[in-house]
Amino acid sequence: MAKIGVFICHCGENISATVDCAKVAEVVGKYDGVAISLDYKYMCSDPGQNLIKKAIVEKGLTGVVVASCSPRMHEPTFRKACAEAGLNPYMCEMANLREHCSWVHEKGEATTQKAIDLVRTIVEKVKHNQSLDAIKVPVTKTALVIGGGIAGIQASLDIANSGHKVILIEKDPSIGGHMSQLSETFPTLDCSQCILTPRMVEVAQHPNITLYTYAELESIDGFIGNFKVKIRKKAKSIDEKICTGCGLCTTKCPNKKNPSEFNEGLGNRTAIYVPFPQAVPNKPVIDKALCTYYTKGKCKICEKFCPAHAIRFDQEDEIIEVPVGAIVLATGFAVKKTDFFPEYGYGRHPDIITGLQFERLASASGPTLGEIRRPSDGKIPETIVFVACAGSRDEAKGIPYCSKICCMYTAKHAMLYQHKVHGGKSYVFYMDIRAGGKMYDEFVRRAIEEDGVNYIRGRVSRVYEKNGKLIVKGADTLLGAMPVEIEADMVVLATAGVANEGAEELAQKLHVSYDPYHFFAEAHPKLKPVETNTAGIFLAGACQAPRDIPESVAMASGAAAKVAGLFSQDELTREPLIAVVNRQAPPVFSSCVGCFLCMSACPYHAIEKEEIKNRQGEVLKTVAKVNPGLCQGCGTCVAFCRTKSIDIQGYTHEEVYSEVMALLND
Amino acid sequence: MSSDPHQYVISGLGGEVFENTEVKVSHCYQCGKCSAGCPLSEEMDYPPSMIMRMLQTGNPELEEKVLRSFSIWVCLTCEMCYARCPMSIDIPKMMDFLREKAIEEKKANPKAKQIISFHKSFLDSVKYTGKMYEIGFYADYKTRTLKILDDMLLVPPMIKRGKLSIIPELIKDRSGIASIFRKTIKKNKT
Amino acid sequence: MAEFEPKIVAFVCNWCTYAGADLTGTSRIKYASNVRIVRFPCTGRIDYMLLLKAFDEGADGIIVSGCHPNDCHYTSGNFHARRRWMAFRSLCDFIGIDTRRIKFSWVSAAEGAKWADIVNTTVASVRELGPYDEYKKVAKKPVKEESHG
Amino acid sequence: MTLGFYPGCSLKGSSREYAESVLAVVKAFNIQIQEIDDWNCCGATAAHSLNKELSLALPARVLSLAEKQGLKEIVVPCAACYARLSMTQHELLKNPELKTRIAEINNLEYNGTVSILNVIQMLDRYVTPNLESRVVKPFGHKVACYYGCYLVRPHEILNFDRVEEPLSMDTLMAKTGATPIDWAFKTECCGASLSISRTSSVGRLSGKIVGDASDRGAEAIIVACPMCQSNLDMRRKEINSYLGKRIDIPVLYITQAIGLAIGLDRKALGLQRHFVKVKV
Ligand SMILES: Cc1cc2nc3c(=O)[nH]c(=O)nc-3n(C[C@H](O)[C@H](O)[C@H](O)COP(=O)(O)OP(=O)(O)OC[C@H]3O[C@@H](n4cnc5c(N)ncnc54)[C@H](O)[C@@H]3O)c2cc1C
Ligand SMILES: Cc1cc2nc3c(=O)[nH]c(=O)nc-3n(C[C@H](O)[C@H](O)[C@H](O)COP(=O)(O)OP(=O)(O)OC[C@H]3O[C@@H](n4cnc5c(N)ncnc54)[C@H](O)[C@@H]3O)c2cc1C
Ligand code: SF4
Ligand code: SF4
Ligand code: SF4
Ligand code: SF4
Ligand code: SF4
Ligand code: SF4
Ligand code: SF4
Ligand code: SF4
Repeated sequence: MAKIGVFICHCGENISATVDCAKVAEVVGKYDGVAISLDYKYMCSDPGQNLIKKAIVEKGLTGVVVASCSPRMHEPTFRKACAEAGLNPYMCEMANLREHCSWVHEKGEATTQKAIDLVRTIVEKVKHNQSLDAIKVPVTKTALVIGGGIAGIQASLDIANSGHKVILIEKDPSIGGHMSQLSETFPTLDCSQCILTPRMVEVAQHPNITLYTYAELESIDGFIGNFKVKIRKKAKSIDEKICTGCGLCTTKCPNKKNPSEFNEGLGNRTAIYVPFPQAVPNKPVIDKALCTYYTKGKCKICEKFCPAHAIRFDQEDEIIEVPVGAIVLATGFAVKKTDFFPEYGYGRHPDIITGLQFERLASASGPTLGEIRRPSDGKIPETIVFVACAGSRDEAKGIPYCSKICCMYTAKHAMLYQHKVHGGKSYVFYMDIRAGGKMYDEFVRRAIEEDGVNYIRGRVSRVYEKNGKLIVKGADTLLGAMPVEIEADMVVLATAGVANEGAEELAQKLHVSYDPYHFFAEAHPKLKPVETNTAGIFLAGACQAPRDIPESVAMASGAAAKVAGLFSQDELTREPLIAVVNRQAPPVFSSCVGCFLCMSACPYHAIEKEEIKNRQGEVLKTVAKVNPGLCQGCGTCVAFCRTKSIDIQGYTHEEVYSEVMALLND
Repeated sequence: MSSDPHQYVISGLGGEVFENTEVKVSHCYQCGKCSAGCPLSEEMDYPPSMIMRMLQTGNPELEEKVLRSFSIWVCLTCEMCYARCPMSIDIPKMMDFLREKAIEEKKANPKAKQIISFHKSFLDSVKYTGKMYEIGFYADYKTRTLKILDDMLLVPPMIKRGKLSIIPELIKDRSGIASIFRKTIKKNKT
Repeated sequence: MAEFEPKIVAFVCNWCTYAGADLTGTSRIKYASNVRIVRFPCTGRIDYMLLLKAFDEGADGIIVSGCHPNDCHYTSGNFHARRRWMAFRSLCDFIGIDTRRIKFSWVSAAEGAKWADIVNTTVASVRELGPYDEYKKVAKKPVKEESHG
Repeated sequence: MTLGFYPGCSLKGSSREYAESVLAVVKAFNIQIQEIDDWNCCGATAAHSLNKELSLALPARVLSLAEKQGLKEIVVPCAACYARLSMTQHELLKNPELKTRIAEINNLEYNGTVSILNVIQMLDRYVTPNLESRVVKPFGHKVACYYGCYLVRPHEILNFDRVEEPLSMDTLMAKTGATPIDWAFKTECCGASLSISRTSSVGRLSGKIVGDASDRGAEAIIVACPMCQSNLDMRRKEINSYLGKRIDIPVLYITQAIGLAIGLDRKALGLQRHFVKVKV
């Protein structure tokens, strides 16, 4: 027999001004199963809470209803009080007499009646409530960071410095990401590699970080605190442990004419290569797709010259399985190439390049040692044109968003050009200048005012080559859309920043949502910018949207703080308001018929198949099973189940039906 | 009526453009790519992106200027602007509508007289023969514009090369064609 | 004669509409007292048989309200709710339930005024329709039994 | 199968050599071809400049007649007609109401069963497979393939070749032994529809085209549109005066060039009708 205690709060006068609290207590006190019903001025105050605790102990209450403000305000307060008095906290519920009644209706009979109805409803619900225990799951205190750009590096270091283990995987032979390709960085013009390489080395040497380069995520299982990931370490064809990084192999390899990814095709590399001099780790890999031995069966020159005998042609991909508790996604972005632009010649002209290629030209470690020389003939361009928003903000090309970083790096490029080529003429065609950051607009103004870069507001319609010049056709929209034609020596397109190829598949593998442009989606655009909708998986850097370095680093530290917060607990406690599939005595075992409609409905992939077996191990029945680590308690599955076999704790069928019946019948 | 040139209502002519062509003038963000690529923009009083901007304001005075502009008549509907517009704005379709409207409201730019005469002579030829009968059409155009001498030097060599037929090739179903014209374009007397 | 006071039951989600209705209160916006709110984690949880149950128990009108299409706390629960509502509505039409008595809407946590407005307009329109006595005629008990099973 | 043929007005008048060369090539490759009976003018720029319904009704009549004649495929050598017919087909199939209205105006039903080919598509389908083996006198010249506006735009509807720097004509010409050059004005407008009413514009627009072709060493300009041909050929006086020099690169229809390569008679291809003497 239920013994429910009902506690009506006046909330000063907030409730009692329009609701006759004493009457509510009196009427409700007469209901079946109500052992005590009283009203009080401030239920949430210490004396108020003590009233409840005392009643629990003295009357042996099986349930408590506090009728006061919204449960969104004080539910934790009262549940805690109940627990302190020995009552299961989930046997305590609140009726919302303030926000949903006294504050929104006039004083009168009807309002008091509504209050009575609301309390009665919750009393009926509590009668059907069950004791629940908070769910505890253990936490594996190792984080997986995917992607070794500046975001991944920063996140790894922050997590490692907070005392936790990190596994960092990077698909390329070296970490560093796009930042390692940059020349100088806005808005301060400090050398990119100079500030990045110390961090890269720190990663390699940090005792808490295990670095796997040339490695990718193979598969993932599990849930927050308890993921199991498989990592594919692609064969590098060298034994990293004995390779000394002397680099002899890379100088001897005869297969030299392969466009270097690091130099964005503006230089070549060998088949066995280290992507750039400061690479971490500074050990080569053999590109199997290019190596003559792998493609044609002959060569092995590298093997012959390697003083350490480190070459391993028979090395195979390795799969490593590790448990991790949290994941930081930091796979970065890509930029559109020049072949994306029909109106600029489908990428066929060597002197029409991307911003990233310009970075390589301007970089001291680049193919021209930092001199701005055009790719076709090595001449120093006397006139250079920068085209902003190339492909971005272009619905027709399928990229309606602003790529965010290009206004700034274009100003930087024009500035670098002016610094390096004295007397050179530079033009920037732009639509808007988006320089919303600390010292950003000042930076752009400097390019215009001090370095004499000509900014023209208008979009370039066409670029074509004629007599060794690139004819750039634009219009000056600030002069009545007057046509402008510039004969340039080189054209730099600030091409759109886009999601990586394969980002969608990676997101699906991880059950992380992504936006229409395949950037990973944050859980809330403002309040949860580094979380994903999947608990335990966080985002950092440009994999979420185009981002500059300061933002990528800030996000990375944010994600690291979230991971550290998670790892500060040995066990995770979660509200038990999750779904369960019922169990019954054999031969039925469960009323679940195994249709798995629930499985397809669950947004969190929390429903699994479970085989019920007899002692011989024969499968008697396959039913649905909710993974308590993944279930978020939305209840979608409940509405889908035709046999009513799956139910959600805290909002069970019994509970809600009794609420509805109580509401409408007095 | 407000004379603020920036009053932003897509009613007025911009609204009419939308109803007739589905072109939304508000979608133009004034990048100027159309004007930059338009082969005729140099000859226009307002380049295509300016026409878009004028329609965006919803200002009746500017709308009047659009209808009376020469631009809408020099546009060759070459579709270059449409092909390159990042917002896929079908300017040529809009131009067709504006021309039709300018004629209807008798606002066609005086400088466009020749162009309109050309179109009309062309259509008259089609109306009477079902096809474009070049000599008849030339003659008609010349009398409309009184540009008797222009191009006349081309005629003898054309005849010599067999490029002009003296006798029109008539369509059999002339009444059918006539009826199409009756049901579409109203009799025009320019 | 006193005006007919319809009984309205509102099924709302915890994250958006329930919080929105809280905001109505915090903002002290007044509305008709005919409505009784039942809280769910998500509109995706709402089993439409519950609506029939509510009519069966004497409700004259129902409001179902949750997060706006892309704001669902659980990513897609409200989409499922919407989709099942389409199917359910045709079922209602088929068995003769008056779907004008069911109001489906979106109210976010920030739309306190909208909640008041929805309640008021629903009360007014159901009042116009009158008490839902015919339900008793169309309701076949099996529906009720199954729903409760 | 019989290929339908819609010559359009120009091919019956000022550009009859285009028709002659198309028919000569078609005949040389044994393609069955049949002119659409009692066809009418497509209305060209004039119709859509002045009246939308008229601009749809005229092409729709042509398409209806082709259907009535049982044709499944028609070749439309004039690029402008090709664009008008294709646009009409697109608009009417997209909008059933409009289709009904136009059928009413024309008093002719239209179902949209005829597929419309431009001359290059026709050549690609029926000539290219055997072209190389038929070449007897390779067209050994540097050529500038000029596509103009109407072959490629609007790309969404015509969906033919690449929208900028198309290649199909270049590929075809290479098969005749020619060397297509890379140049900048493949799809710039020549100003055809202002040819008569605003000759000054045409001198400038076409002048840039001919000028660029000449600067890059083209020995012939290859076209697939009578308007382009007339403009670049017959308006050479204005073009030369705009450029301030005399350029005598001939302008050939692609079918004329192919005809020459497979050894057809120059007269049968109508080369004598050109203003700029064809010396290639
Ligand atoms: C031309 C240009 C100039 C710029 N200039 C500046 C500047 O001056 N100042 C500034 O602040 N910002 C600048 N930026 C922006 C800057 O490059 C980015 O902010 C920064 O690189 C983002 O870092 P990230 O780590 O998020 O991504 P990335 O640098 O893209 O790094 C991602 C890493 O993840 C790896 N990866 C990808 N997918 C996988 C996978 N599936 N598995 C494992 N690893 C994977 C990649 O190989 C890469 O190493 C510029 C950008 C460009 C294009
Ligand atoms: C008109 C306007 C509209 C905006 N709209 C949006 C929007 O739509 N979306 C969006 O994302 N952002 C918007 N923002 C920006 C948003 O307001 C800020 O991003 C956000 O408020 C920053 O939060 P904060 O905590 O850093 O600073 P604040 O909100 O300024 O909070 C700082 C707090 O610190 C307290 N404080 C200050 N000094 C001291 C001290 N010495 N000791 C103790 N306490 C102190 C202050 O009293 C204050 O409570 C808008 C801003 C403005 C001005
Ligand atoms: S030569 Fe041998 S030791 Fe030296 S870098 Fe190459 S693989 Fe390593
Ligand atoms: S075996 Fe391959 S990697 Fe080694 S030297 Fe030869 S081509 Fe280069
Ligand atoms: S950041 Fe600037 S250049 Fe880049 S897309 Fe945005 S507005 Fe265009
Ligand atoms: S100061 Fe404010 S309004 Fe001005 S450009 Fe910057 S963000 Fe925009
Ligand atoms: S719980 Fe229900 S929906 Fe899920 S498989 Fe079992 S019967 Fe089907
Ligand atoms: S309650 Fe929601 S999250 Fe949990 S199993 Fe059901 S559908 Fe999935
Ligand atoms: S190209 Fe398009 S968006 Fe740009 S100005 Fe022209 S019409 Fe407007
Ligand atoms: S269609 Fe008209 S406005 Fe557009 S580019 Fe051609 S001539 Fe210019």
